[in-house]
Amino acid sequence: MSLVILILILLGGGLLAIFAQRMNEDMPRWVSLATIVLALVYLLGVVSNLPVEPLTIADAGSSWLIHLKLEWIPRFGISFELAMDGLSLLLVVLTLLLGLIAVSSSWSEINFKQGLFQANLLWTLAGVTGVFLAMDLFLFFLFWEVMLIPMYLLIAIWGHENKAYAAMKFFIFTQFSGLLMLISIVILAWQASLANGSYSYSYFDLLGTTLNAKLEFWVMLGFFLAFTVKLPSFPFHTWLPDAHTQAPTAGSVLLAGILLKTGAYGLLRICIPLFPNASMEFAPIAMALGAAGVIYGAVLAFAQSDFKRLVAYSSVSHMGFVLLGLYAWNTLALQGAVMQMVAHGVSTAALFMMAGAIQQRLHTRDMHKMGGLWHNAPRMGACALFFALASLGLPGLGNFVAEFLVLIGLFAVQPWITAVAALGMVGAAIYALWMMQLAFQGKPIENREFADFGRREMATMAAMMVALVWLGLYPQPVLDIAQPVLDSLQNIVPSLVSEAPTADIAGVNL
Amino acid sequence: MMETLFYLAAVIALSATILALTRANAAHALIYLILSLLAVAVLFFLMGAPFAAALEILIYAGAIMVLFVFVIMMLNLGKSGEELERSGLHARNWIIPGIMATLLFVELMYAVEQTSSLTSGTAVSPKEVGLELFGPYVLAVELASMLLLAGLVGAYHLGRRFIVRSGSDD
Amino acid sequence: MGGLQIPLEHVQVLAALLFSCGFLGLMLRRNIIFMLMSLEVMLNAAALAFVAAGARWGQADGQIIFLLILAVAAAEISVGLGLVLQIQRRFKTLDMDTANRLRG
Amino acid sequence: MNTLSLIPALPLFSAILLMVSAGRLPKQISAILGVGSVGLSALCVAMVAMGFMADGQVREITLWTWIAIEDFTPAIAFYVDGLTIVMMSVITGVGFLIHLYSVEFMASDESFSRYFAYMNLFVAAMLLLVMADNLLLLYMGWEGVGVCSYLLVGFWYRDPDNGQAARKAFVVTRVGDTAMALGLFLLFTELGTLDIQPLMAAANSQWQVGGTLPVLATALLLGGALGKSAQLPLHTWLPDAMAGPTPVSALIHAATMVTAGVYLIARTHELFLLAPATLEAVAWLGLATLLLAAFAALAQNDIKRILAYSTISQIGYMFLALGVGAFSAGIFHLMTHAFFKALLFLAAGAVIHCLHHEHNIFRMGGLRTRLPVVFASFLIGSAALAALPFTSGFYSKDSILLAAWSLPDIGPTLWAGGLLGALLTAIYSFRLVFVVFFGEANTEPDKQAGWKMAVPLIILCVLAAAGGWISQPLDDVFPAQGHDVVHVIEYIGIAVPLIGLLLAYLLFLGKQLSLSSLTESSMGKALQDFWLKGWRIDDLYHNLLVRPFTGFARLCRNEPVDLFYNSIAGALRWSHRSLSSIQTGELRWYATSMVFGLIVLVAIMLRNAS
Repeated sequence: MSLVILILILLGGGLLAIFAQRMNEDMPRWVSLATIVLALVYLLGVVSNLPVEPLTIADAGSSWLIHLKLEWIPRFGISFELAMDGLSLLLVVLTLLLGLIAVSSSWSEINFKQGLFQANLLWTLAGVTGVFLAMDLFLFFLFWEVMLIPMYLLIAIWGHENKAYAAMKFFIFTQFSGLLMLISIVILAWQASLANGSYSYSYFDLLGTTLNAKLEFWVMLGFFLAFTVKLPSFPFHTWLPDAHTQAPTAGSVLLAGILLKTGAYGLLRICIPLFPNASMEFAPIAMALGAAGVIYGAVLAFAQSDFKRLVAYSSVSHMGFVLLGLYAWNTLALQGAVMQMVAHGVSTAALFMMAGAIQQRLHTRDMHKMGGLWHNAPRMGACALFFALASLGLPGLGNFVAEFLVLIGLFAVQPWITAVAALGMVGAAIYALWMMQLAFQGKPIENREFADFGRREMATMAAMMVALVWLGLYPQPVLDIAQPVLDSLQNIVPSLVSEAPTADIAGVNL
Repeated sequence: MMETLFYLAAVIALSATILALTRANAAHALIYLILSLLAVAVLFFLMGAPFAAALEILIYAGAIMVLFVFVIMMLNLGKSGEELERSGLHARNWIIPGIMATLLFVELMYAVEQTSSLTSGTAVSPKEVGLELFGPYVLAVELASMLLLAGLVGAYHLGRRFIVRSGSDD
Repeated sequence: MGGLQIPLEHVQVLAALLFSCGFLGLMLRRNIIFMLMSLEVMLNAAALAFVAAGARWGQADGQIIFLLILAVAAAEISVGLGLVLQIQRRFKTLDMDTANRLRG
Repeated sequence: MNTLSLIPALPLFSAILLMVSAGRLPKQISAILGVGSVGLSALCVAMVAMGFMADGQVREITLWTWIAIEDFTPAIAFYVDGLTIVMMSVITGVGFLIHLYSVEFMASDESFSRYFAYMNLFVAAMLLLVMADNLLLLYMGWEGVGVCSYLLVGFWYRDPDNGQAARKAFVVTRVGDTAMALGLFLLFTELGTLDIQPLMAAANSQWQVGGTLPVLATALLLGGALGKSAQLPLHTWLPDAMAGPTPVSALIHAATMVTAGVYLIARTHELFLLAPATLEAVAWLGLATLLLAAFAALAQNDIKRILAYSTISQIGYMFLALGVGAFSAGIFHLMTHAFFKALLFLAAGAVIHCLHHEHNIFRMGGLRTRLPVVFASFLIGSAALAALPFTSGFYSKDSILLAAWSLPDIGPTLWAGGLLGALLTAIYSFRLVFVVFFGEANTEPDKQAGWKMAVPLIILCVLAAAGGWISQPLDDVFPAQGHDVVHVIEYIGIAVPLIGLLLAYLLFLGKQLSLSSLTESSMGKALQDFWLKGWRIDDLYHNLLVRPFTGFARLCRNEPVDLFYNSIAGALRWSHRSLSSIQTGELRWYATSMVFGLIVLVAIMLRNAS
């Protein structure tokens, strides 16, 4: 039940936030903060009280920590099934932590309908948490939609100048791809029922369903599209810059920090294990898309003059690494992908927070109207520098560990794609430093009133910096949590490479 | 002789209808329409449906057409409306509707069974109709009453606004 | 009193003709009053076909359907004419080409 | 805590402290922190070095496991052998002197503590680089020094040109770093480890000399080395990097960071020995770079750019040494170069400092008497640079040329090229001395160098002059290399720099020889301009790489992929419009369409009935 309670805490907190506004304008954010802290404490309490040795399960082959299954619509074999393993745990913790960051970043930014704002924020968190925990595909789809609608509202109501367009674009992209996924889910369950004799939407029952090759490919494609639109991968990424740019800071933080991860999570948990053969066939294309995303995102990030758009494109570039890592499907690359999810969540959230802070002070996101901000706000400049360096993959910070692991894992599979993707590291250097140059360096504008970061902002930033340094220098705890999950996934799908990879590296290269 | 009367009435019904629908003046058209309805009533009678013939005269030619008359009188269409109607009856405006109507007619002709069969010649009395009506068709009667009630309420609603609040805009 | 024995097709041809004329009027006329008249003609034509068919078998059903049609016609025309009044008031015209608020 | 781990930790902690304090500390405390930490670190190095001299034991320490996934287990671990000791000594020793010098040089700068934070961070990263026991940790230091270089070149951020130079430095080296990262991937994929010593052992046992894989792997590593060490074709960032404060140039862009590439190749020399083709390429690239940079140095006017080109040129010598297999000669030159080039930069910095930030040598002149300490330093530095006999540079360069000569086949060509380079070196270094310190005074110095500047200069003078007698503990690291001493070659080696000196004297001081006929001709002017702009390689890259990139970026700026999605939206909108246009609002039109529908329906029914 603990997982249900976790989701209920978030949903209930949202309702409470709406009512809290009647009491006091400031109440909702306190409610929101308290809710997330409560959820976090509760989750950690549950995890630490697990009967098994923390985070590793002796039971051979199973990496699950908590499992709950309730009847829901037995007529169609739909059940309310939640489960958690190390991967879900990592991502849920990341979700809640970034939730805190998002509340902090919206502390003084939102000035109307506070209650509804915080409620939407909490409901998004609840939806995302549900996505990470749902083990019934129907329920998964439900949560998939649940996280979408509050996010849409966050952009559409509290967004910036072009919010209607951005919100609608976000909604149409994700909704349409979600529809494809629903079709795929239903086809899959139907096909499985033909084989098993009874309907079931449970992930565990559907694992190992064999479809004929052609059908498997199309069904896989439905899932793949849903997840890569969310990821987002080139060329399905175009909703992202608009949505990120127009969303309020907290919305951007949530979008970049965790909503994108649901796509990666879906690929890792659902798309590849359920359709190993089709994925194997599709892996080269997926990897090519990933590499294209890495390069394309980096080039376009450089081309932007809008701070938030730049960060948004850098997300496209970074998530390309995740796609690469997932389809390389060896332990190193998968660990890298998981690591990238966490590290990118933190670093990009921080950059969006930075953008939000600048916009709040200067009322513009155009970097050509900034310049020399370091002079006015050295603390902010130092933070920006830190996260720009994290973004370009400076060793010693989390993003580097992630990218390096992805690439080193990928190299064993696809050396040429690795070489292309590695160019993304050069691209990252170009755009990240260009951002620093435009916004923080150069000649400061005379007589500009510009407040530096205050205590609340510095505390948030410092927390994220510590997190990134920790991830960069001692990532082992995260790796250890994810390892049993990746092992069990790799038991299901041993490899996505059809032929022995290493034998021909020399031949391929020269 | 009676058959001749039948075909005469048929010709009258058709020609009166055509005339009614080509008049520019609404009042004239209405007179022709009443004529057409009366001719149809004759047809009914001749086919052995006296009850239908009576209702045709009473309700169609009587009540409904009188309603039209009232409305036309209330609206006071005048010359300009007439001019407009006349201009609408240009030859070129006839083309598409004409083609359409002809096509429809041709199709309906195909639909008419070719096997020549005569009407029975037996008259169906109002009593039989009444028995049938409140026997197997009682549900239809209820539906019709409901429809009439709806029509009544609708007409009242529309008309009331016209009458009571005619001064105000909307 | 007996009825006349007439080929059914003849009546049906007449009904079809009347129906087509009604349609023609509906398509041709711009004045809503004429359109309503055309509708009456079409309903009447349908009624004629039913009555004729009833007479073919000597059954009452044809006349009953006629009655129902009559009810429909009455309800339709009462509402229709109410609408005519409203249209006249709002648009100051009965020309349905001018009163084209339904344009998409 | 272990002395070994203290060495990089001290500057690192100091850097963190200075950053967190964010300029709130008084300047004196910042200075004490910044200089003191490096000084303590240097003391630790000295202790370790003495211990090493005593027992010759390689020192290793593992702090913690960084990442452990299956076989991939790089640790935060240090490995200190003779090569590392040499590098550490140079970094902390020269680094300490430069830090001390900076206290005075930067005294009036508002971002004093930020400067020392970056400098300390750099020292920490550089130490990490040389002490790393695995290539991943080395890569961390490698990138770390790159970032610090970026930060320090762009230290005066208000001038966008400095930012440009800083970014160029970082991005160009990043290109090389990317190649190096690929090299690491290849090494790990093939050999299953990144720990340097096991890696070398595995390579020696699994790979054959001249095989494809070693060549490929070393070529990729070489890419990284070329970028970091500013060798052809990735050398273009270094002259621009002179935008930073002069002590930065001395520390990063002369003494330490730019020699990281040399260190990398020396550290992985066993791999390179497996790939003779790469090694030969190293030699040729080194030679090409040293000549090219020497010619470019001849034509520069900016005192720091001359030194920058000379740095590139000298690192070319080191690469030449590595390429011909004379690793210890290369490292020897690395060390002596660190001494005399740091000295030259610091002296140049003193000149610039005293002449209110004047960089153009033709607006200096006659400073011999006005800045005697600086003049002496510069003279000794130039002499070492030009490899005049018995200076430190002489010994190192001589052993390189000797090693080149003794190589079969290509040896004499390399030797001749190196010799030409030596001649040019002597000419341009004494051109600098003669123009700046002799002749008529053009600008009056407004202040004198204080003791914090003078002391480092004097110590470096001693090192530059006498550094040739320092013996390096490298015998256990590199394979022994004995060559026959050919006396003729030695004599030529001694004579050439002297000829260069003479030529420089005749050309720039005595004016007995005049180049005016040459430089006045259009050909000469063009050549001079060509060299001034560094063989126009910058322009080449600008047109070949930068412009296509920015052009492409500008082209894609508004998201071309959206064209596709917008076309879908457009098609929908068009169909919406065309569908709604049939909603005319005319009742008759609706009636007609209904009739049409009726006709069609009836037709279908009839068809089905028949």
